[in-house]
Amino acid sequence: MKTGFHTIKMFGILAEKTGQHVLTVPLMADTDQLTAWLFERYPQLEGIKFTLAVNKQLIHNNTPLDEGVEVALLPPYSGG
Amino acid sequence: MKTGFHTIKMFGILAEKTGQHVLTVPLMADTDQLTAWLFERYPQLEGIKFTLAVNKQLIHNNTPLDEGVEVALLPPYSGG
Amino acid sequence: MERKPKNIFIQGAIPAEKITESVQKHATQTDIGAHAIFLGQVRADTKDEGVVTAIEYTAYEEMALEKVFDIREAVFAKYPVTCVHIYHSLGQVDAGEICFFVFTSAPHRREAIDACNEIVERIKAEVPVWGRELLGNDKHVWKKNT
Amino acid sequence: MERKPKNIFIQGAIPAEKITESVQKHATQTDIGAHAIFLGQVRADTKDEGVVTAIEYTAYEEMALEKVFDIREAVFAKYPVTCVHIYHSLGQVDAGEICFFVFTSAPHRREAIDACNEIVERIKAEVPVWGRELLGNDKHVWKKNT
Repeated sequence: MKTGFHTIKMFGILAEKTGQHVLTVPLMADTDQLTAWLFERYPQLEGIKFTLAVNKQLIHNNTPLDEGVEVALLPPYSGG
Repeated sequence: MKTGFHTIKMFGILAEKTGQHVLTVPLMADTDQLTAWLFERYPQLEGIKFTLAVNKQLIHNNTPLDEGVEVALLPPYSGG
Repeated sequence: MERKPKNIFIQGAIPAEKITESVQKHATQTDIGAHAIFLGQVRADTKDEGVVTAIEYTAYEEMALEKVFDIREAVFAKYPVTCVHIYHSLGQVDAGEICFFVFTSAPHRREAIDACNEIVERIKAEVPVWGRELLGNDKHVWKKNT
Repeated sequence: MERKPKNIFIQGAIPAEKITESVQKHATQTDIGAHAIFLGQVRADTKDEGVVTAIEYTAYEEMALEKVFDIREAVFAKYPVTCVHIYHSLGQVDAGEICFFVFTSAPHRREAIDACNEIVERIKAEVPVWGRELLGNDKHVWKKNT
């Protein structure tokens, strides 16, 4: 069984809705488990579009989470 | 029979080859007659590409020349 | 080429003087025949809740700089450009001020222009930056790119 | 709109300061979201007879200004642009200096960029201006546009 924590960065409207820029969450097996956990704690995230990045790489499918990886929740970009 | 003169402006390599920026030439019936006259006086124009403008409009076919029109000989543009 | 991503972020508006300075720095590179420049300026758009007075930019900086580095490398591989310079604001930029500056130089115009366009499009689509449009009445909306 | 063509010609090199000044003048127009800028810089090309040290520009000025006026009108009719500014050098411009400056502003980037490109292409193709490339040894060649 895994121990430890993940650090999750939140940006843009996600940081605003949760009131958090950085979350410390219990160690999760994979990104699906992480997002389920987030939606449970922060129902206000429901309906907001975002993508996950693991170690600054965008992921599009469920991805295992090792301890120490950097997970970020990214709403649609609006730079420029 | 026509009397008077035309004023012909020359630019770029044409002005250089003829040593003239402005030529005064006898009145000509049309642009074909004018170019024939020019090639006779300035054989150094032979082989140099140019277009004629009459009153600042490019012409692509033989065009009658009235007294007072402004004729210009324009080598290929190289602005920018 | 150095692997370390260059910083592109500037706190607040990009000073307009930076544009002339950037051009002047390239006067000694006499193989350059063309510069293409794109500037993004904050628009005072009218929203349902008010008029935009400023945009407040935030970014996932480390990822953004890595992404811009990849875009730069791809552009240098694809186009025979001499120089590429990219700047983006963070924090507050008022309406009428410059928030985004892309500058490309090349021997010929086609490469400079195409490279500049591609950088602008890719940065808007691929770099994690967010704009919060302030409406001057404590309200805001999140900017959406089109 | 005034029918009288605006002068686009500047004697000698276009000062790089003009670029920043042009941008600053548009800071009050808060419907603008994008500026596109093209700059032509004189290249020190190597020719058979020597290296280009400068270009000396001449023009059929009256016709050139009429032609640029037509191009401006066509661009305003085709693209929803806010502003268009065009400058071209006459006389001598040294290698590394700016000889051509096109500046377009629009609410959105696509229009500003497309309008700028179209103006650059049309001016090179349709405006009677000639460049004589000086080779620094009393020799010269006539510039050819590609």
